[in-house]
Amino acid sequence: MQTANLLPLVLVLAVVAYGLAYMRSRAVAAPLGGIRNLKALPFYYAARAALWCAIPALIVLAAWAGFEGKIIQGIVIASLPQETWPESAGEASLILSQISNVAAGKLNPEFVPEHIAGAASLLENLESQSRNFKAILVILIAILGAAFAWTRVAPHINARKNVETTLRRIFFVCAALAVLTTAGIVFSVIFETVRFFNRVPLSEFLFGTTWSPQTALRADQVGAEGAFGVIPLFTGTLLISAIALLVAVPVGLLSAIYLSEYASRRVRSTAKPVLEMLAGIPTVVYGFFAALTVAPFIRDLAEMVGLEASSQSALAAGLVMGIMIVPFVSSLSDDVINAVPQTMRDGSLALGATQSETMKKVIFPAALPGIIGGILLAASRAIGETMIVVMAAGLAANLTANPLESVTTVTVQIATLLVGDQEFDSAKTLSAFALGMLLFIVTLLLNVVALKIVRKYREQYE
Amino acid sequence: MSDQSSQAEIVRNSLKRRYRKERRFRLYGMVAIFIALGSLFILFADIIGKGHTGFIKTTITLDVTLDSEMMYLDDPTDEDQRSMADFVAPIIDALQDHIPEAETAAEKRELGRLVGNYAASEVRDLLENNPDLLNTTQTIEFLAHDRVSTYVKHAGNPRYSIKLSEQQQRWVDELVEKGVIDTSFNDVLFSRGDSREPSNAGILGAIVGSLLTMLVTLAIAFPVGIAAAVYLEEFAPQNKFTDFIEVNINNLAAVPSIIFGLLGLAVFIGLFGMPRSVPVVGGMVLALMTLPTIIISSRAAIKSVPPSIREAAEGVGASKMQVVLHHVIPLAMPGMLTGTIIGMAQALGETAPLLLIGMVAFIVDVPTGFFDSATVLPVQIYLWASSSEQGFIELASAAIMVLLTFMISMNALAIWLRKRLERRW
Amino acid sequence: MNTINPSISTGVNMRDKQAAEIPVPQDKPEDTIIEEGKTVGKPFASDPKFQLRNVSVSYGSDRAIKDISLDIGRNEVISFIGPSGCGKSTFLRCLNRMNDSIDICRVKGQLMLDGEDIYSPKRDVVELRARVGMVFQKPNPFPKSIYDNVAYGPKIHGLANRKSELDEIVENSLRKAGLWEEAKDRLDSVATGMSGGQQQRLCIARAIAVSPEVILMDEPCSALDPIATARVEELIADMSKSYTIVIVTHSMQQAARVSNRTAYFHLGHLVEVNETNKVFTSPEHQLTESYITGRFG
Amino acid sequence: MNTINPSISTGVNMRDKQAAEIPVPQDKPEDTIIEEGKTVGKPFASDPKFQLRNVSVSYGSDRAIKDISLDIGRNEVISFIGPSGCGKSTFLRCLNRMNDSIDICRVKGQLMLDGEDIYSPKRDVVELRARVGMVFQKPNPFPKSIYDNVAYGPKIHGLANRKSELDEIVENSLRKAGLWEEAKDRLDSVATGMSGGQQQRLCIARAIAVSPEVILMDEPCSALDPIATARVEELIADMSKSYTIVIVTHSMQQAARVSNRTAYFHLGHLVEVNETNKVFTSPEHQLTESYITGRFG
Amino acid sequence: RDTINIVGSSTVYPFATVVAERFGRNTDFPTPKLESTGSGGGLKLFCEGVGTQHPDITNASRRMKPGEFENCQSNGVEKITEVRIGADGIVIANSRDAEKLDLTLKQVFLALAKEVPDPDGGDELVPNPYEKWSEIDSSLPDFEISVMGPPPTSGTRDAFVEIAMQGGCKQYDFIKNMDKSEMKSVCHAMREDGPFIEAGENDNLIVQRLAQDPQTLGIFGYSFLMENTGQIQAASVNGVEPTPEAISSEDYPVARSLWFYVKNAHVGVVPGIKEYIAEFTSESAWGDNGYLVDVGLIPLPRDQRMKTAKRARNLEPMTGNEL
Ligand SMILES: Nc1ncnc2c1ncn2[C@@H]1O[C@H](COP(=O)(O)OP(=O)(O)OP(=O)(O)O)[C@@H](O)[C@H]1O
Ligand SMILES: Nc1ncnc2c1ncn2[C@@H]1O[C@H](COP(=O)(O)OP(=O)(O)OP(=O)(O)O)[C@@H](O)[C@H]1O
Ligand SMILES: [Mg+2]
Ligand SMILES: [Mg+2]
Ligand SMILES: O=P([O-])([O-])[O-]
Repeated sequence: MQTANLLPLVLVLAVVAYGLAYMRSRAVAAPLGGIRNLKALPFYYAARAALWCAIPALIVLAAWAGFEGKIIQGIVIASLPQETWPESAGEASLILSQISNVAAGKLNPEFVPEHIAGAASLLENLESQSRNFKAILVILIAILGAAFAWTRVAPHINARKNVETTLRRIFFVCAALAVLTTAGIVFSVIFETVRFFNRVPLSEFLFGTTWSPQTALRADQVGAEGAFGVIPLFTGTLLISAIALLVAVPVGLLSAIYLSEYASRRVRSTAKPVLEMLAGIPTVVYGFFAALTVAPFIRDLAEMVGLEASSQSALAAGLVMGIMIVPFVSSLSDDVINAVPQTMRDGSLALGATQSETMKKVIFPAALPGIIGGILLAASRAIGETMIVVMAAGLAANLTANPLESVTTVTVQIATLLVGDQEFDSAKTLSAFALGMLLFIVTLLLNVVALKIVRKYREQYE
Repeated sequence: MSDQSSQAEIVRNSLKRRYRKERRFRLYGMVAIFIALGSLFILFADIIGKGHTGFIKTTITLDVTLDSEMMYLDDPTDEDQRSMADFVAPIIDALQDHIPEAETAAEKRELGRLVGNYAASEVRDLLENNPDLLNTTQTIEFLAHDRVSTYVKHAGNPRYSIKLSEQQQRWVDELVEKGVIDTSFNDVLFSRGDSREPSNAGILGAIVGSLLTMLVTLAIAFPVGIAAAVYLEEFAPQNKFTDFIEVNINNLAAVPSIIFGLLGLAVFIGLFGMPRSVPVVGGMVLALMTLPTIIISSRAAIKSVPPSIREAAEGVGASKMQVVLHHVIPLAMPGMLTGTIIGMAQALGETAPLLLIGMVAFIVDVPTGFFDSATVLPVQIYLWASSSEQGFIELASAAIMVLLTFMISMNALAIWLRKRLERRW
Repeated sequence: MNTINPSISTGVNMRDKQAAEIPVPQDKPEDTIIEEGKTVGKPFASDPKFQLRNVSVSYGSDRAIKDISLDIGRNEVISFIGPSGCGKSTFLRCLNRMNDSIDICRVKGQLMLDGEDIYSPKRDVVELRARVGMVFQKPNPFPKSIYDNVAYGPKIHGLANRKSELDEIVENSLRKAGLWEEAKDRLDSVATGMSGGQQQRLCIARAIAVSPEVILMDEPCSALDPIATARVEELIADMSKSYTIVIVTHSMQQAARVSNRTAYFHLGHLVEVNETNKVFTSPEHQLTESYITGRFG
Repeated sequence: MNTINPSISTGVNMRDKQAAEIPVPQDKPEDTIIEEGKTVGKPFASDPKFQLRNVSVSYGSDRAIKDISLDIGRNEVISFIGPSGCGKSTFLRCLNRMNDSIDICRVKGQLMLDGEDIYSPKRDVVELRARVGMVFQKPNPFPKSIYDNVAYGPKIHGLANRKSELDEIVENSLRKAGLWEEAKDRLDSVATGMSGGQQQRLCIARAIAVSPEVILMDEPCSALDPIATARVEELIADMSKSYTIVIVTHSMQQAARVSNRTAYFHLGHLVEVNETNKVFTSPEHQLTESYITGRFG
Repeated sequence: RDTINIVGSSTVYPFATVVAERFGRNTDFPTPKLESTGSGGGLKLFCEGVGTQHPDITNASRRMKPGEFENCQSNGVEKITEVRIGADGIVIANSRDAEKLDLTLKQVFLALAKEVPDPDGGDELVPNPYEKWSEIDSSLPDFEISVMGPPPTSGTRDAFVEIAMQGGCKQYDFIKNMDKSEMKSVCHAMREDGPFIEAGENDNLIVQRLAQDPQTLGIFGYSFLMENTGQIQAASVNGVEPTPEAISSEDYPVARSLWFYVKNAHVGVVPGIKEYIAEFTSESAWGDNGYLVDVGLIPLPRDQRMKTAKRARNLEPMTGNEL
C-alpha cells in the first residue's frame, strides 16, 4: 500500500480507537455510577487511545518511508554484475533512475543492457514486498498502540494528564520550531559566508562605504575583488523602511481607529478585508506601479519645485511599500483596539470625553502592546521587500539620506545576487550569503535590545 | 456651587475647540482609509485596464476538409505517417475559401500564420483520436495566432506594435467582417497549463500549484503558529530559553523572504533530498516564512483575552489546558485568523523564495499531486511579466486578477469565520 | 432637602392609587398588575432637572423599559430600587445617553434635561456627559496610574490651568471619595492593581473630578465596606446641596438614608415613585409592598 | 450549626485579649495595635477543613497578607469582613490557589485542606479547584450562552452521563441561584447581555453546578437585590449542612445572618475571629469594635 | 525520473520553452521542465554532478568558462555536448516619439563609463563629466544622458560591458596598451552617478519606461525590440541597424551567441534527451523560417547550423580546449 493511502488509513484507525476507547471508558464507568467516578473524562481516554494509535504508527511510517528507498536501492545495486557497479553516487543514481524508468515502462527494456532489465524486475519485486511489509507493520503497530491504550482505560488512571502533557509537548515543539528555523537559516548561509570572509576582510565589509560588486564579475577580469562595503546598503534599507513606515503607520493606525471606532459595523466588516487585500497583491504589481506611475510623478513634482530627483527614488519605493504594508498595521491594530473592553470606552465617554479623546488617551494606550507588534511586523516586511525596490529605487548603492535619490537595500542585493546570473564561486555571489548573515545578526541584536526595553517598560508600568 | 457653573462654562467653552479636534481626528481617519482604499482602487484599475483583454480569446472557425491526399495521410492510426503528414494544408485550404486572393506559396504561408501555432496539432490530435473523420469536412474552431489576436483586440492602438503585414491585416479585417474570426471568453486561460504561445497559455497549472502549495502552507503554519503562540503566552516558563524563542520569532519576521528560499534549498532539497520545484517544498518554505506573522498576531490576540475569563474557568476547576482550549483560543480566534489571513495573503503573493527552490519553471502539465513539479500564480505572473510578447503582458495582468480572486475567496472564509467569532466584552 | 411638589401628579396616579388599594390576587401574573405607563405616587416634580416622558428602551426586540414617565427634581437625590434585571441600569444609562454605545439599544420617548431634549440629534453628547457624570455598576478604572485616572476628566475638559491645580483637583476628588489616605502614596501605580472596593471609589473620584451637575450612580457601594460606604453616603449628602443625584441601589437602608424620593422598578415598569419614607413605610402599590416587606440588607 | 471548639486557642490569644482590653490611643499608627501573627478570639477549630498557618502573601514587594493563622471548620460558614483593601479577597484566593495566575503573587506558610498541603508541588490544582469552588467579586460570565456557562463545569468534570442529566444540573443550579425563572426562556442567549445582578447569580450557579466541597464567595451579593440576596442566603444556609462556605461580605447583617464564625481583617492582619454573634455584640479587639460600631449597610 | 530537467539562462529560456512545448506536444515524452536560473546559476547546478537530482541540460547566453568546465570535470560531469543555437543582439533603444539615434561604441563608452579619458586631451582618466549627449558629440541631441540597463547580475549586462563598452574603450590607444586587467577595470566600470540606471531584470519595465519618457534610452535584448516596435525604436550602432541579418552576420557590433549544454551521461537514462536535441536543431525550429525565429531568435548561418546539428546529434563531447 502506498504511503499516501496508509496515512489516511492510520487516521481512520485512530478515529476508530478513539471511538472504542470512548465507549469502553463509559462502560467502565457505568457500574461505578457514571463517568464522574473516572479520573478523567471519557474524551481523554479516547484521545489518549487515538494518540497511542497514531503517533507510533506515524513514526514508523515516516522512518520506513525515509529508509526504504535507500535499502532497496542498495539491494538492487548489489544484485548487478560486479563489473557494472557504479563508482560514484551520481552514477549510482543514474543507474537506479534507468532501472526505475525501465521498471515503470518509460524506457524500452530492449534498448538497455540485460543486467539493467533484470534489475528492473528485481526492483519491482522489492518495491511491492516493501509496500506490503510496510502496510502490515504500520497497521499492526497502530493496533498494538490502540490496544495498549485500551488496557489503560481504568478509573484510577488520569488520562487527562497524559493527553495534556502530550499536547503541551507538541505545543512546545511548535514553539521550538522557530529556533530550528533559525538554526536552518544559519546552516544554509554559514559556509558561504565563511568562504566570503576568506576573500574579503570583515572590516572592509562592515565599514566600507562603497558597494560595487560588479567590478568583480570574473576572477580573471579585474585585479581587485570589487568593493564590498555594506554601509550604503544599510542606510538605503533604513531610508526606504523609514519612508514606508512613515506612510504605513499613520495610514494604518488611523484607518484602524476609524474602522473600529467610527465606522458602522457594515463599513467595518467590508473595509477591513478589502484593506487586507493590499497585503496580498503580488509585489510585481506594486513594482510596476511604483516604477511607472509614482516614480516619474515624484520626479516631475520635484523638478517643478526646483529639486533634483532621480527617475528612480527611495521615496517612490518607500511610498508604495508603505501602502503595501498598511494592512499589517491596520488589521492587527483594529483587532487589539476592538479587544479593549467596552467598559473602558464607557468609562471615558461617561466623563464627557469625545470619541477621539477616548481613543487617544484610553484605548490607544491600552492597545499599545498589540499595536507595536503590528508595526514591528510591518517594519519587518518593509525590510524584507525586494521587488518594489528593485523596480522603483534601482540597484545603485548610493550612500545618501536624500529620498529623491536612488538607493538600494540589503535584501535587494541579496535577491539580485542570488537570482541573477551567479558565478558559483565568486565573491560577488558569496557576498549575498554574507549579507544575509549580517542582516540576520543585526535584526537579531535589535530584537534582543527591543525585548530588553519592553521588559523594562513593562516592569515600570506594573 | 459657583465652582460647578464656572466649570460648566469652561467645558462649554472648550467644546468648540475639542469638536474641531474630534472632527479633524475623524477626518484623518477618513483620509487614511481613503488613501488606502484609493491606492487599492488605482492598483485595481491599473490591473483591470491592462488585463481585461487577457480574458478574451480570438478564434478562427473554419470548415476544414480533411482530405487525405492533401495531407499525405492514408491511415491516421499509423504513427510514422502521422509524423510525416502535413496538417497545415487543409487549414490553409479552408482559409483560402474565404480569401481566394492568396495564391502564391508565400501568400499561402502568410495565410497559414493567421491561425495559432498549434492549429496543426489540433488537426492531428483530432484525426488520431477519430480516424474515421478522414476525408470528411469538419467545422473546427482554431485559436488565432497571437499576432492576429493582438491586432483584433487592439486595432488602432499605437501602443501595440502590429506585426501583421498590410496584406494580413486586410485579410483579418475581411475575416472579422465575415465572422470567421471572432472573440469570446478565454476559457483556455482556465483550462490549460503554461504555454509559450500567449493564446494557448493558461493558468490552470499555476492555480493548482498555488492551491497545493497553499494547502501545505496552511496545514503547517496555522496549527503550528497557534500552538507556538499558545505555548509562549500560556505555558512557557519565564526563562532564558523562552526569551530566546521569542527573540527568534521576532527576528524571523524580519528575515527577507529570499533567505527562506536559501533555507529550503539547503535543508529540504540539499539535506533531506527532496525534489526541486514541488509544492511540498514550496509550501514548507512559505509556512516557515508565514509562521512569525501568525505567531505574533496570535500572541497579541491571546494577550487581549481578559484575565477574568481565565479566572472564571479556573475557578470551576478547569485545567490550564482546558482553559486554553475551551476559552482562550476561541476568544482569540479572530485575531489569530487575522494573522493567518495576512500571512497567507503574503505567502500567496510571494515569489522570491520560490525562485531558489526551482518553482520558477516552465511546466506545461497541470500538477496532480504534492510531489509533482509545479509553479504558482505569482511566479507565473513574474515569468509572463518578464516575457517580451505583448500577449503575455495582458495574460500577466489577467493572472493577477485571478490571483486576487483566489486570494479573496481564500480569505472570505476566514473573514466570515472571524466576523462570526468576534465580540467585544 | 428639597421639597418635591407633586403638582403635576395627574388623575392617572389617582386612579392607580385606587387600583393599589384593591388587593390583587397573588397568583395573577405580575404583568397584569402593572398597567403600562401608569405609575403610582408622585412621579413629577415642580422644579425638574430631568423631565422624562413615555420612555421606552429596547434591546433588539426585547423591551427593557416600558413607557416610563418621571421627573427628577433639581438638587434632588433619587434612588432607583427594584429586583435585579428590572431595568434600573438601563434607565439610568438613558440619562446621559450611555446607551448610545450599545448598538442594539433603541430609546423612545421624550427625555429633557433643563428643558432641552437629551436625545435630540443636535444634542452635544460630550457636553451632556460632562454635565451628567456616571459611576458604573462594575468598576472600570483605566489601565493607567491612579493619578491619571482621576486627572483624566479635568485634563480633557481643560479644568486646570496648572499642574498644581490639577494636583489639587485630584486630591480633593480622592478625598471626597474616601480614597486619599490609601492612595496618596501610590498615585503612580496602576489602578487595575487595586482591590475591588478601591477601584469603585476611584471611579467615584474620577466622576466627581469634573464636577458634573448630575451624578448617576449605579450601585456605587456594592463593592464597598461599611466605612467606605459611609463616606460615599456622606459625599452624596454633601453633594446633594448643589448636585442632582440618581442612585441605583439594592440596599433599602441606603436608599432610605440618602434619598429624598425613591422609585421602584419592576420588569421594566416604573411601579411607584414617592418620598422615600413614604415608600418604605406605606407603599401604595402591592408590588412595592411585597418587595419592601421582604426587606433585607 | 456546628459547634466550634476553640480547643487549640493558645496563650497567644489570651495575651492579645488583654492587649485589646487596654485602650489604645487613637492617633497611634494602626500597625502598632496589631502584632503580626497574633489573632484575638478563636482562630482554630476542632474538626478543621482548612488548616492555615502563618500564611503570608505578597504582591511583588508589597505584603498583602501578614502571617495569618486560621482554621476553617468542616461544614462551617465563615465570613471575612474588614475594610476595603485589607486583603480579604487575596486571602480567599489562596484557598484554591487562584493566586497562581497572578505572576507577582507569592504565598508563604502552610495551607492544608483535609490535612493535605494545598501548595505542595505535587498537588493537582484542577482537582483542588473542583473541590473548592469560587464566586468572584466581579461577575465574570463566559461570553457563551447561559446554558453553556452553567454546564461548563459539569461537562469538564464529567458529572453528567447524559444530556438530560446535564439539563437537570443546569436547571437545579440556576434554581438554587434564583435565576431559573428569569433565565429559563433565554438559556441560549449570551450571558454577557444580562444585567449585573443576573450575571452575579449566574456565576453562583456556575460554581455550585460542580457541587464542590467548599465554596468561596467573594462578595456574592454585592450586585444583588434583596430578594436575590435572600435567595442566595437561603442557598448558603441550605448548603451549610454539607458544604464548607467562606464568604467575604461588606454587609455585617449578612455576615450575622449566615455565618457561624466571623473573621475581621485589617491591613493584611487577621485581627479577630470568633463566633459571629460574639464578634458583633462584644468584639474583643479595639479595631474590630471601632469597625463594628461604625456599622452601616 | 522520466522528465528532462533543463535549467539556465533567462535569455535562452523563451526559445527553449517553445522547443520544449512542441517537443512535449509532438512526441510521447513528457514536456521537459525548464527553470530560468540565469546562465551562471544554470551552469552551477549543471556542474554539480551526474545523477537524477542534477539537471540534464543547461542553457547559457554566453559560452561556458574554462573555470566552469573544470568544475564540471571535477564533479564527474565529464562528457558535455555544446550546442550553439543562434545569436542575440543587444539593442540601445528609445521611444518612437523621440528622434532616432545613431551612436558609435565610443560614444556609448563615453556616456556610460565611470571614468573616461580627459575631454581636454591627454592620457588622463577623469570621472565621467558628461551630462548631456551633445557634450559628447555635437551631432547628438541636446538632452541629458539617461540610460536604463540591466543589473550587473545579468548575462545581458555582462555581454554589453564586454562587447560594447570594451569595444568603445579600446579605441583609445593608451587604454588599449594598458595591461589586461587594468584595461578591463577601466572599460568595464559603469558610471554610478545617475545617468546609468540599473533597472533590475525586467526588460518590460524598461520598455514601458522608455515609452513614457522620450529622453531615456534603454538597453535590452533584441526580442523585446521586436515585440514592441509600436513603441520603441533602436539606435544604430556604428552605423549598423540591429536587423536579424546584421546580428547573425556579426555586422552589428553588440551581438552574442546563445548556447545550451547537454550532460551526455544522462542520455539513455532520462528518456527523450536525444529527441529533444533533434527537435531543437531541426530546420523547422531554428531554421530561417523556423518557429524560433518567430519568437525572436536570430538564426545561425545555414552551414553553421548544419555542422552544429550534426555534432549535437552525435553527442560529440567538448574537450575544454575550444573555450
Ligand atoms: N493583582 C494585584 N497586584 C498588586 N496588588 C494587589 C493585587 N490585587 C490586590 N492587591 C493589593 O493587595 C491588597 C489587598 O487587596 P484585596 O483585593 O485582597 O482587598 P479586599 O480586602 O478584597 O478589598 P475589597 O473589599 O475592596 O475587595 C490591596 O492593597 C490591593 O491594592
Ligand atoms: N447589552 C444588553 N443586551 C441585551 N439585553 C440587555 C443588555 N443589557 C441589559 N439587558 C437586559 O435588559 C434588562 C434590564 O437590564 P438592566 O441592566 O437595566 O437591569 P438592572 O435593573 O440594572 O439589574 P441589576 O440590578 O441586576 O443590575 C435585563 O433583562 C437584561 O438582561
Ligand atoms: Mg444594573
Ligand atoms: Mg476584594
Ligand atoms: O539569464 P542570462 O541570460 O542573463 O544569463
